[in-house]
Amino acid sequence: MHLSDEEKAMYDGRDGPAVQKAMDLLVRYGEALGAERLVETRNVCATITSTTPFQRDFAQTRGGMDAVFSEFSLDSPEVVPIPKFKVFTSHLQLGFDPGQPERMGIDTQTLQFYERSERHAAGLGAQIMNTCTPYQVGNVPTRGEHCAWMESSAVVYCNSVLGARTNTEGRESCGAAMLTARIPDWGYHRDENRHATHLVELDVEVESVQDWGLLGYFIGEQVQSGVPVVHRRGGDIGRAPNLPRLKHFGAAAASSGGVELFHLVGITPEAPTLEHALGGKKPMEVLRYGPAERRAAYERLNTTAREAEIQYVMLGCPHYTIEQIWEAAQLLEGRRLHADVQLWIFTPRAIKALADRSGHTRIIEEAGGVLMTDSCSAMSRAVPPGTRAVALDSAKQAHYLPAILGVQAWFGSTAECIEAACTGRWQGGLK
Amino acid sequence: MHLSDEEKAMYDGRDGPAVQKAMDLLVRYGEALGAERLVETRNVCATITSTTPFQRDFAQTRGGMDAVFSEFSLDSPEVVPIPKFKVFTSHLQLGFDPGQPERMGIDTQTLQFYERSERHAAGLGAQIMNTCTPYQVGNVPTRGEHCAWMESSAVVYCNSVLGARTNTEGRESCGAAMLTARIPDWGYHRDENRHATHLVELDVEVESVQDWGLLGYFIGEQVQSGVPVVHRRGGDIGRAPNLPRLKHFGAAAASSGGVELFHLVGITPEAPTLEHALGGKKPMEVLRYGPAERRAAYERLNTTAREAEIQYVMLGCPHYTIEQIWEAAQLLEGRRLHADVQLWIFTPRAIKALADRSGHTRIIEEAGGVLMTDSCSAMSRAVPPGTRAVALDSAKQAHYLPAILGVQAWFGSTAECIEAACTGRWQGGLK
Amino acid sequence: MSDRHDTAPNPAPDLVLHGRKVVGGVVEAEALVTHERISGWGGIDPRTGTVIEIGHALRGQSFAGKVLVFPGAKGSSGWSAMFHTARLLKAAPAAFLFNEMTTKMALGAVVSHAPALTDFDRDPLACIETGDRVRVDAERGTVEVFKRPPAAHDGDPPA
Amino acid sequence: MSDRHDTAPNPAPDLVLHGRKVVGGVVEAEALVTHERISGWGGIDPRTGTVIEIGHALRGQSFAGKVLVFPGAKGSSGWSAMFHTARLLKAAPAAFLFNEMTTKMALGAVVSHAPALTDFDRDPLACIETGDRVRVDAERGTVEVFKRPPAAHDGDPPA
Ligand code: F3S
Ligand code: F3S
Repeated sequence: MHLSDEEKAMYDGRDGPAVQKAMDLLVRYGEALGAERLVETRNVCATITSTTPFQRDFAQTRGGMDAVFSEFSLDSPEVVPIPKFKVFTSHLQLGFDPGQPERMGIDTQTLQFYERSERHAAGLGAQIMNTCTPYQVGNVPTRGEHCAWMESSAVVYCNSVLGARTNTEGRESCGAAMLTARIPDWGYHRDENRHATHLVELDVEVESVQDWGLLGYFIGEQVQSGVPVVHRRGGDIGRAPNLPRLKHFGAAAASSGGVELFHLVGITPEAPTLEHALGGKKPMEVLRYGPAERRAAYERLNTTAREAEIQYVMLGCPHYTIEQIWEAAQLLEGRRLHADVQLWIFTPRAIKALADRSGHTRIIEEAGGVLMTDSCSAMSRAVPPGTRAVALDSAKQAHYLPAILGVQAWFGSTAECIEAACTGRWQGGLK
Repeated sequence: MHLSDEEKAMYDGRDGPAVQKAMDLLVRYGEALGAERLVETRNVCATITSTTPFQRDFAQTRGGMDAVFSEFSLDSPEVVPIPKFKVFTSHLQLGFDPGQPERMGIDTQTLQFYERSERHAAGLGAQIMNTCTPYQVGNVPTRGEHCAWMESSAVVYCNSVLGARTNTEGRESCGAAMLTARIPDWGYHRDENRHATHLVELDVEVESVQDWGLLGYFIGEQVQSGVPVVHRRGGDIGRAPNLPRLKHFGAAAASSGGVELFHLVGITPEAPTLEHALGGKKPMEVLRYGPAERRAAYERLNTTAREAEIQYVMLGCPHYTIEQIWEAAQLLEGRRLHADVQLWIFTPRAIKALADRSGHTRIIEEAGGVLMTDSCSAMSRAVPPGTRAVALDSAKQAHYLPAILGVQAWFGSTAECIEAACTGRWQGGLK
Repeated sequence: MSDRHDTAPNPAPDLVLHGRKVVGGVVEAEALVTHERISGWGGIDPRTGTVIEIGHALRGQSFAGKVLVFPGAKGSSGWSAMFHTARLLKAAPAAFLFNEMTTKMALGAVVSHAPALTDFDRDPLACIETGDRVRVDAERGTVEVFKRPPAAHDGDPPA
Repeated sequence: MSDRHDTAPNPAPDLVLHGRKVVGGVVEAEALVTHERISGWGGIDPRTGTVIEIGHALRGQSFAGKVLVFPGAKGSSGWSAMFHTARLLKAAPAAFLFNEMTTKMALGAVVSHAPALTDFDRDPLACIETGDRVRVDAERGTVEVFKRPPAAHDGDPPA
C-alpha cells in the first residue's frame, strides 16, 4: 500500500505509539482489503465506550481505560497511552440507556463502568451523541465528505441521502481513524464503486413511513449488498420522501440485505437521472416492485406474529426524530396505555432535551409511555418483563427482535402501534 | 390564482376561521407574487414566540396569545382561535437567551411573557429548537422537499446544500403554512428558477472556515440576489467543504448580498456539472475570485476595526455545531480569558445539552467563557457592557454588528478569536 | 412639501406609469425615493418608519405616510414583520412602488395593507423624485405623478 | 474428527487452492463450511464461537479453532468487534476462507489475527466440506485440502 510522507511519519512513530499502532492497523486492514492507499477523513462515528462485564474486567486487570482502547479500538495487545483524537468523532448508540438502568436491567457496577468509560471517551474528544442517527444531532456530512462511520443504518443514510462517502467501518478501524485522520481508500470512497448495480422499477405509490420501510425491506432482500437505484416508470417517484422516510427505508434495506448505498432517481444527490446513477452501465438485474411485492414484504415482516395481545410497543428505530416524537405525542395526547402494555420510544439524548422543552415528553409520560435514549431493544436485548408480542413501526427492528429475543413482532404504521399500545391488541393490517 | 378543491374548502372555512384567515393571507401573498398556485409543504421554520414589550401589551389589550398569533402570524386583525399546527414546525432563534436574561439585559416581565408565549407555541405544536440552524437539531430537509423557512442563513443552506426548496418566507406566510400545509409555488420552489445566473471562477484554494466565509462575502456583494455557481478552473474545488464551512459560506453570501441558493460544481446536489448548474444557459456574468479578491473581502470585513484592544469575542454565527464547540474548547483548554474580555459562544439548546455531556461547557466556563443559546448579539443587540471592539469568526456577524451597535469588528479565524480572548488584543491577519 | 399639491385638485398629472397590482387600494401622497434597497430588520425603526441603516441614503428619514419608491427589499426574513409592526404603529408607507419582486417585498407589502405596484412600463426610479405628489391606483395599475415645481426641488434638500 | 488427520503427516493433499492473502500466517485445522453468510453482532456468541442466528445452517455449532469456509460477512458493523472478542476469549476461527470481500470481513479477519484468504482459483465452497483437514498457508496463498474419508463423511452429521 502506498503511504504519503505524512502517513509514513505516523507509521514510523513520529506522533507516539498510539498513532503508530493506529497506522499499523490501517495498513494491515488496507492490505487485507487490497486498498492501494489511504484517504483523509475528518468525520468518524463509532462505538468507543464499554458496557460489558468482559471489558470491565479487562480494564481492571490489563491497565485501565488505555488498555481497553488499545485492545478494542486499536487491536493492540500492548497498552499504549491514548492521546486526544485528531478528528471530529461522534459516539454512536450503546448497549443500554444509562438514564434508565433499572428498566434495562443494568446493575450499578456496569452503569458506573460505563460512566467512567464515557468520561474517558469524552476527555479524548468524543462527542457523546449516543445515537444511531448522528445526522439528526449536528453531524450532517456534506456531499463528497470522506467519513469513517459504523452503524449500518447511519452508513446508508450518509452515503445515499447526503452523498458523503463511507464504508461500514468497525470499532478498530474507527479507533485508528480518530488518531490518524485516515481510512482505507476502498469501496464507497471511490467513484467507480458508487454506481447502481440493480434497477428497481416502482409500480406502486410509496408515500408513508411504513411504505418506505416495506420498499427498503424488499430491496435489501433482493439486492443483498448491491447498489440499488429506484425509478418510477414514466415519471417521478412522487412526493420527495423526508428524513424519517429515508431513514426507515435505508435501515430496512441495510438489515434485510446489506445495502450501504442506494439511489432514488430525481431525489438522491448522485441520481439526477437513471443513466447517471447507473454510470452508463446496464444493471445486473431489473426488479419490479408492485402491490404483490409490497404485500409479500409486509407478510415476511409479520411472519412471527401470532397473538393479537401485545405487551410491548417499541418506537424509535432508527432513533426517532423530533417530528416523529411530535407525531407520536399527538396520537397519544389525552389517552392512556392499556394496563398490560409498555411503550418505549427511543431518540438521541439531545433530541430528548428538545422533546422535553417542546412538551412531548410530558404527553408521552402522562399516557404511560417513556422516552428513552442512547440505545434500543435490539441493542440492549431489553424488553419489558413478560413480553411475548411486540408492536413495531420499524422494519429493521421487526427483522432483528424476533431473531434476537424470540418474541413475536407485529410490523405496522406508527398509528397502529399507538392504537395497540392503548388497546392492548394488534388491529393493524396492510392498507 | 388556481386553488385545488382542498384549498378551496380551507379558504371557504371548512376548517374554521384560523385556517380560513391563513388561506386568505396565502391568496393575497400568492397574488402579490404573481404565483399561479400553491404548493404543499410539510416543513415550516419560523419565529412564532414574542419577545417585545409591544407584543406583550398587544396580548394584554387585544385578547391574549390568540390575538398575537392572529395579528403577527396571520395578518388578521380579527382575533381567531388558533388550532394545532397541521405541519411539522420548528421554532427559529429569538431576541435573547432565556437562560441568560441578566447577561442579555432582559427584565423579568419580558422573560415571563416569552415563557408564556413559548408554552403557547409548543402547545400548538412548535418544536422549540430556537436556532438559526434547524438542520443541526434534527430538521434536515431532503432533496426536493418543499419547505417554508425564514432566516436567510437557514434558507440558503436548505436550498443549496440540502437541495430542498424554499423561498425566504416571513412570519406571516409561515404562520399560514403551519395551519394549511401550503405556500405559494413561486421562486425557488420551481425548477426554472434554480439555475445559476452568475459564474464564479476560483483561482485560489478555499479550505478553512474563514476562507469559505470570505468567499461567501465576496460572492454576495457581487451577485446580490443572483444564483452563483462556483467552479474551479481545470478541476475540483478541492476537499469537500463540511457543514461548518458551508454554513459560514452561505450565511456570508446571504448577508453581503441576498443569496438564497448557490451551487458548487461537484459538491452541491444540483451541480453535478457546471452545465447542469447553469441549466444549459450562459451566465449573466463571470467573476473571478483570486488572492486579490480574497484580500479585498477581508479588508471590507475589517473596515470598522481600529483598536487592537478588544472587550468581547462572539462565536457561533450561525449557531456553532458541536464540532466547532469542540474545536473552541480545545483552543481554550487550560487557558484563562483576559480579565477585560468576555467570550460568548452561541449554539442551539439541544447542542448545548450535548456539549455539557461531552465536557466542552466545563472547559469553556473554566476559561471564563459562556455557552449561550437561542439567540446571538446581532439578534439581541446585546454585548457585554463597555464593548468597543469585538472579535468575530463570522462574516455575517461582522457585517451586522458594527451597523447595528456601532462597535468595531475584527474578523478572523476561530483560533485568532480565542487568542484575542485570552490576550485582550487582536493579533490576527490574513494568511 | 409644496402647497400647490395640498390645496388644489390636479387636473392632469405630469406623467402616468402603468404597473402590475401587488396589493390593491388607492392612495395619494408624497413620494420618498431611494435608489437603494431597504432592509427591514436592522434597517428601519418600525415605531417611526425611519430608516436607520448606517450609510443608507435615507438614513434618518421616515417613510411613514409616504409613497415609498425604491428598488426593493433586502436583508433578513424579518422584513414583513418590521413593516407589519410599522403598520400597527401607524408608521408604514402609504404605498410601495418597486422594481424587484421578492418574497420579502411581496409579503411586506401585503401585511402593510398598503397599495403596491411593480413591473412598470417606465422605471419609477428614473421619473419620480422625492417630494413629487403621487396618486397610486393599484386596482387600475396606474401611478399619476404630479411633479414638484423644479425651482423648489432644485433648491431643497430631498426631504 | 478423523484420527487419520491427527496422527500422520499428510504426504500429498487431495487438492490445492490458490488465493490472495488477506491476513498472513500458517495453520492447519479442520474445516467448518457453510454456504450462508455469517452475522457478527446478533449472529455469534463470542464466548464460545457458536453461531446463534435463528435459522442459520450452522446454528449451535462452534467455529472455534476451525478453518471457517463461508461466503462472507453480513449484518451490523459490530462484526469485527464480535470476532475480536472471540479471539480474546480463544474462540475465534483458526483461519478464514471466504469469497466476498467487504470491510466487515477484512477488518474482522485482521483483528482475529487468523490467517485469511480470498479470491480463489476454485470456489472453496464447492470443494471443501465440513470435517476436511485444511492447511492454510496465507503467505504462499495456498490452501491444501485433505478430504475426510467419504464413508465417514457420508454417514456423519456435519460435525
Ligand atoms: S441502535 Fe438504532 S437503528 Fe435501530 S436497532 Fe437500535 S434503534
Ligand atoms: S441568529 Fe444566527 S445566523 Fe448569526 S446573526 Fe444570529 S447567530
